[in-house]
Amino acid sequence: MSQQPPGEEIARRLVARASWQPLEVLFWAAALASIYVLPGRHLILTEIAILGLFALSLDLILGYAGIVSLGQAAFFGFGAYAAGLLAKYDLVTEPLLALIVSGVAAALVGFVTSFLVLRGSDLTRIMVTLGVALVLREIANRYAWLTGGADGLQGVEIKPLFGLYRFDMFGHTAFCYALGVLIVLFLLARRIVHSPFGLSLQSIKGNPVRAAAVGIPVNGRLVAIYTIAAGYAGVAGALLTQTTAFTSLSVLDFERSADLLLVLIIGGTGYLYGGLIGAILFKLMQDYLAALTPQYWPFWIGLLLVAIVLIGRERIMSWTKPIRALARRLDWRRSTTAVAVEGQRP
Amino acid sequence: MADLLEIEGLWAGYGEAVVLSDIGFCVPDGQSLALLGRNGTGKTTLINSIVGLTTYKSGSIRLDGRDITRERPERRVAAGVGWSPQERNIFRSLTVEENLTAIARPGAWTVERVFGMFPRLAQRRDNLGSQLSGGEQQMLAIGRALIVNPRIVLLDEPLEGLAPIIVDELLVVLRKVIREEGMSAIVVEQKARKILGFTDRAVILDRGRIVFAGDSAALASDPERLEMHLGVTERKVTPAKPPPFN
Amino acid sequence: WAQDPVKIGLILPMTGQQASTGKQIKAGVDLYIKEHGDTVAGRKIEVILKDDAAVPDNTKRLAQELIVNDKVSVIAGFGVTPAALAAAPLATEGKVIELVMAAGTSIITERSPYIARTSFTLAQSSVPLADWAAKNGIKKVVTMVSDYAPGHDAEKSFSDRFKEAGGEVIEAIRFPLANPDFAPFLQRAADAKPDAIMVFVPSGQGGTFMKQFTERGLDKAGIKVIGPGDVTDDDLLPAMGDAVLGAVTAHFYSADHPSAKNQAYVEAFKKANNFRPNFMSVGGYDGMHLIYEALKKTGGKADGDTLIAAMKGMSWESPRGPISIDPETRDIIQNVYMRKVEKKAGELYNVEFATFEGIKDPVKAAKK
Amino acid sequence: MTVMLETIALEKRFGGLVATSNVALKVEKGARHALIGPNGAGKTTLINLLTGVLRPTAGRILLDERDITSLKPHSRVKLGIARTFQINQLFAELTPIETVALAVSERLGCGKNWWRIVGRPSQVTDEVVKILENFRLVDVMNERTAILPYGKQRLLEIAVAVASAPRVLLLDEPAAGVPEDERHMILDIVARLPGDVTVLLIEHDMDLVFQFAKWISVLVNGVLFVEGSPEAIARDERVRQVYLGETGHG
Amino acid sequence: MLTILFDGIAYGMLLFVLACGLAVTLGLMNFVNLAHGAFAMAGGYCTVILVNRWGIPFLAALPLAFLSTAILGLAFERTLYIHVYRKSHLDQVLFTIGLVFMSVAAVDYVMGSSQVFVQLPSWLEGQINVLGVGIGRYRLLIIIICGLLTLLLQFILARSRFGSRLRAAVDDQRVARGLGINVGGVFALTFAFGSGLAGLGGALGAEILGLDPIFPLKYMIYFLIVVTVGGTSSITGPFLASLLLGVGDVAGKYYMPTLGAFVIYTIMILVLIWRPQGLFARGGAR
Ligand SMILES: Nc1ncnc2c1ncn2[C@@H]1O[C@H](COP(=O)(O)OP(=O)(O)OP(=O)(O)O)[C@@H](O)[C@H]1O
Ligand SMILES: Nc1ncnc2c1ncn2[C@@H]1O[C@H](COP(=O)(O)OP(=O)(O)OP(=O)(O)O)[C@@H](O)[C@H]1O
Ligand SMILES: [Mg+2]
Ligand SMILES: [Mg+2]
Repeated sequence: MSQQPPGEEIARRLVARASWQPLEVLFWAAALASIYVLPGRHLILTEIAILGLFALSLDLILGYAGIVSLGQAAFFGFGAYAAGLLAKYDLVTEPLLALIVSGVAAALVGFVTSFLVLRGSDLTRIMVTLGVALVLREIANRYAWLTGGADGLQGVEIKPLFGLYRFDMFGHTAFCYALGVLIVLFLLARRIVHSPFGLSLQSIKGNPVRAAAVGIPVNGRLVAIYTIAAGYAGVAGALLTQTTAFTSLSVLDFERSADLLLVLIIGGTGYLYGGLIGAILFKLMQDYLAALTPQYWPFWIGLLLVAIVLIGRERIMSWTKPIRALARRLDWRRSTTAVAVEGQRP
Repeated sequence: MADLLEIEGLWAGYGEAVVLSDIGFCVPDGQSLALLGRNGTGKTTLINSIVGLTTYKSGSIRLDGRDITRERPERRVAAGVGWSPQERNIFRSLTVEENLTAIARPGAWTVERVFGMFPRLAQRRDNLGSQLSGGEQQMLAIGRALIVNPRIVLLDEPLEGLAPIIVDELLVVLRKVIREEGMSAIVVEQKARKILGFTDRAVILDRGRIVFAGDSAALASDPERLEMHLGVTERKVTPAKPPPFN
Repeated sequence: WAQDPVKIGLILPMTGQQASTGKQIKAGVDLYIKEHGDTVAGRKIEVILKDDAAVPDNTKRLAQELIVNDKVSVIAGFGVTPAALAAAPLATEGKVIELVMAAGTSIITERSPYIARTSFTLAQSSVPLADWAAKNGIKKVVTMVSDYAPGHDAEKSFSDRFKEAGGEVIEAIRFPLANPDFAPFLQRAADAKPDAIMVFVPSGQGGTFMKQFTERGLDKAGIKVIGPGDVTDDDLLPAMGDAVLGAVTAHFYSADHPSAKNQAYVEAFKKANNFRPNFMSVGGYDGMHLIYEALKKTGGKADGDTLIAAMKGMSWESPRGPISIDPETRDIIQNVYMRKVEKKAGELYNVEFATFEGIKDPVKAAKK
Repeated sequence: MTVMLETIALEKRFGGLVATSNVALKVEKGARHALIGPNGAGKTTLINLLTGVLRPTAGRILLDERDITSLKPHSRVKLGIARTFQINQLFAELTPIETVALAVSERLGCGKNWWRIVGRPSQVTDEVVKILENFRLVDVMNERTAILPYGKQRLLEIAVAVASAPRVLLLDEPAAGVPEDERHMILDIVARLPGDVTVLLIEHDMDLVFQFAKWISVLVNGVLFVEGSPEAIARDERVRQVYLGETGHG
Repeated sequence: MLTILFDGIAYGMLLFVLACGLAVTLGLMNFVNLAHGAFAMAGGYCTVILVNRWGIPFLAALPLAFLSTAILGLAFERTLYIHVYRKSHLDQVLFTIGLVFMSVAAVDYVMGSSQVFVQLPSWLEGQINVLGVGIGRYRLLIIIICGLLTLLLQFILARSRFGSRLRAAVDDQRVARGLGINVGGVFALTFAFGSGLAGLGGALGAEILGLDPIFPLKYMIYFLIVVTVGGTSSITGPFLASLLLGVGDVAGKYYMPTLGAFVIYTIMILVLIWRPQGLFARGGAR
């Protein structure tokens, strides 16, 4: 135990949960550096950023509020189509504005459907969210005059960002844009999860009966975070449309939700970086393996997934111990606060 | 009298963490032992180690002369260990009766005999485990420990949550079973006085080590020892009110 | 630059629902390269295979990467229509050829001046089919198509032509693309008591359809199955069982096409792959031919404008018969054959019995 | 004295079983009231009804003369009812610090706040410190709740209830599993609560009950059996027969 | 239209045979086995090889398909699954999806990506006409087998002591072992049985649904729907749910073909909102 009076110690511990860890800083520095270091990989990096943002949305509800969803694609797809339609019919021409509008629209859908996931077990929630996504997909398929149906939404043209930066074929603008959006929304999410609101979500996840007995309006909180997460997913979808100038029914596919869940589980839930790390690993792995063996790459992905589970996340985490130790040594605040907090619970 | 359970130099814990250090004691056939100790001193861990649910480090556990140190839990039950866990852990999706029949082994204890001991359970026999009151769960947990017809029964705080009248009856029945049917018992209990009159021997744990082992009666008449190891004082009420909270 | 290889990005669904399409095309491409060497007009040909699992935004990114990072001259493949459409703007912007080897919706070639096609359009086989049906005593037809663009194309071209020729389409049924059980749709079709059912399902689903058709006893009720050739896909035909005997389809390729060129092709293909080539494989085979010949013509110059110009009007003898690239639409002109399923040497084949020569895509022809 | 909590003809059925039958219980403001009765008598069910975890089949519940029968559990907490659970209901993945901070934040009304970090304003921290110290939880405050020894979990269970500064505190066998010296600590803490906090205690430990209670209600088979002062209950022959037994207190 | 009803029932029964193994592993063992479809696929391909290549009669191939997938399941259970029971549901998802991916690619490699079919004996082909109702012979066979299976399952799982030992082991593995239940054995047996059922379903379903390497992915959703709508606490639940969905789906497609897959999804959502534990769940069991 420390020599400090317990009062100060407790106060420090409470705040320390939210303090920036050196590894986090490193992570974002690397992300920014990739703009200059990896210009040839901006296309896949953009996809990673979008997938990361999408995974972040799932982490908010799964990792923090304990709602398993296999239907995040509903909001992703809604955002994607919203952005596509806004651009196609010149309703909102400024991409950033259109992005926000699409996000808000998806959040509204999230709000409306959130009432469906308040009750039931994990399995029920999985199936209900999945059902919502599938129904939405059917609707998009049916109203082909608006959405293009199975052929995808054609003729989307995205105007330059802020009227200045054209979305070039090399994906430079797209990557900077996607990364920028990701960073802003990440900071917001980070703020949310370390707030009392975020803590109350964690408590609901842990034990809803007790959470209610502490005075937490369980359903209200769940609706709130579900709506926020839907907005995040919508923004991710809109980003995809804007950076590819195209969208199709595949944004609403079951596979998209399923992959998302995989991404998040690979990275680990409940510490915000899981989705991002998962997105990086999953995409790179897939890209690499698919280049190696275009036909049988799923086998190796599958093998990796199986291995991850069998080896166990803890053991894999322990392999990164040296890195974390190093990072801790680099911590400029170490002398003052002796950060023994691992902060993140992967 | 032969020793039914012999434990020697046992070290055990959870995963990396070692909780029990160098535990050694015996329980003779047909005798009962009180396992005492403050909060978090490892009583439950010791019970769990005998059942075979902790991480074993070193030492040995012998039952009826047979080394069961490395046996799997279900084999130990077959060898004669009955267990009532501290947190009761009733099977939620089984009815009261199924909770008993699912694990029953042939012997003197049958479902009917358990129901005879706890009439309350008989009334609720078709209730699911998740729909029992706290005390009913406790009764069922004890019933489950007996219905495997063990040589030695391990009761982890069995009196907790039971109405006083049931506690009295239970102790009477247990004593009878131990005396007359030759079953042995280890009973964990927070309130030493309640149990010392009932058991033959007592062991006190502190921070995972045995700090006292001896006769129950002797311990009961040794208030200093009790005070030292268990913090039991004969204080009646504490009316000397400290400054109000809040 | 003459030493640099010409790179071809081959984007195909190698996994997922459409995997068999990808496999066939890949095999066709490989066979062509094996037969004709990997150098043409002094330049080495390098094929980069990418799997898009038939998801269009994958296609788009892969195409983009191929163009930007690998600097390919041609992107080829495209198992499904949305994938082909998604890549079109990139072909235009990057000035590279987009060579469609499978997808069969009419509109695709109109989406970029750099698109050429060596597969087919559904209208191409549906229109002759309608003509044939009208002339052969079929009066009432129920159409059954998968609910996506190629299905719509097939349904529309067939019905329009069939009605023109005096036939009657008594019901038009569309079923979802991914559809486990055809029974209710078939029952509905049967209850309408047509002379024939015109069916289009994507490559790979034909087997289930035919099985359930016969299980329902519709063959015995005297209802015929007609359709574009996808439903009696050569790939699956041997496994379908005798139930399909007698199904009449219109298509541009049959493994049984009685030309020497095709016999050699089928033999070589089977030897290399252990399975029978289907119409997808010739799309890939002919696509490679088109690239090779165009490169010969340009002397190895591989920029988009030169290459597409060289491709226009090119004509040659393919395993499927004589084909050419329409200089105006860059779409394929080919014969369409009427075929009937028969047993030959113990194996089922689509045996051709009538030919409609030099068919252009009727949808585009109608637009003029 | 005013009545703080009152039930009127309260009834709860589980299928055929009547777990609470026509119960009219009055708990006075600032009371030290104990509820005892045989196992399965319906004590926990009553608490669940009072806190809204279960809905009554019939009857009403009044808090300070206000009808709260149809309020959600969390709204009742806002009105000042807090409870402990007979079987620990804790947040296995949170530490005691976080658990207590959560309850305190919620009470101070900053639970909805998504912008500020937990622990600011410092008022929250101060209270967390006070509670952790009071309940001797400081030494384990950074452990995951899941691996705390049972006794500590029990203390945390009560700490959480106290952290929401209730006007009515319902304790369901708080001392079960707590060692003897700490049992008295719990009693001390309850004793130190402000005089106007109403406490209703369920307990099978008669030492504790008789030390604590000024008034005792006995519940048998879902029915209010007798009520009275501790002395009267201890002397009551019927209570001895159904509950206390021969060696019972008195 | 009785033919439609009949088709619906047969389709539902088929769904049930395919999904009931999952109801066993998910519902009773509380293990999320998304690789369930892979075992079904194994059963299907096994039948194809037995019947088409080795010429074994179809009816004899069915029990063999059951046995071989059960053995396959047992082998996987002992070597791999056993390490995953205690992990979180999410880890189980990751693990079993990984297995699905592997099985898909492996089957693609070994058997090719084209659909294959079982060559049925001719007495199973076509329809018989009973009082004007067209009854598919094959579908009739499905109904018969499935009916028998349901009775058997109901007996084993709900009534027998094995059933309660299994549920006890699922409720609390640790304590179940501590009370003498051989959790490993119980799980292995159940898992093998569930896999065998899947294999049988695959063998029966290959004819109607078609068999290709992505089978496990294509039908995963359907299996899950059956199990959730039916509730996981009994076998009759999924059984009735399968019938409901089968008839609903077939009738929906027949009478409103344009609504396509809407019907089945909408039924599911409505049911789950109305009864989150599933339509036929035992009250408050879980
Ligand atoms: N699963 C676990 N993993 C790691 N440590 C544990 C675990 N369970 C208990 N412990 C630790 O082991 C020690 C002994 O705990 P144990 O439960 O055996 O105590 P006890 O004497 O039974 O206490 P109580 O009187 O509270 O029941 C405690 O310090 C506890 O923190
Ligand atoms: N959900 C339920 N369904 C059916 N019966 C239930 C349910 N919950 C509780 N019961 C029954 O209601 C009765 C009252 O239970 P309760 O938990 O209120 O008892 P209690 O007085 O708290 O007993 P204890 O002192 O043993 O904790 C018990 O017989 C119990 O089996
Ligand atoms: Mg203990
Ligand atoms: Mg109780």
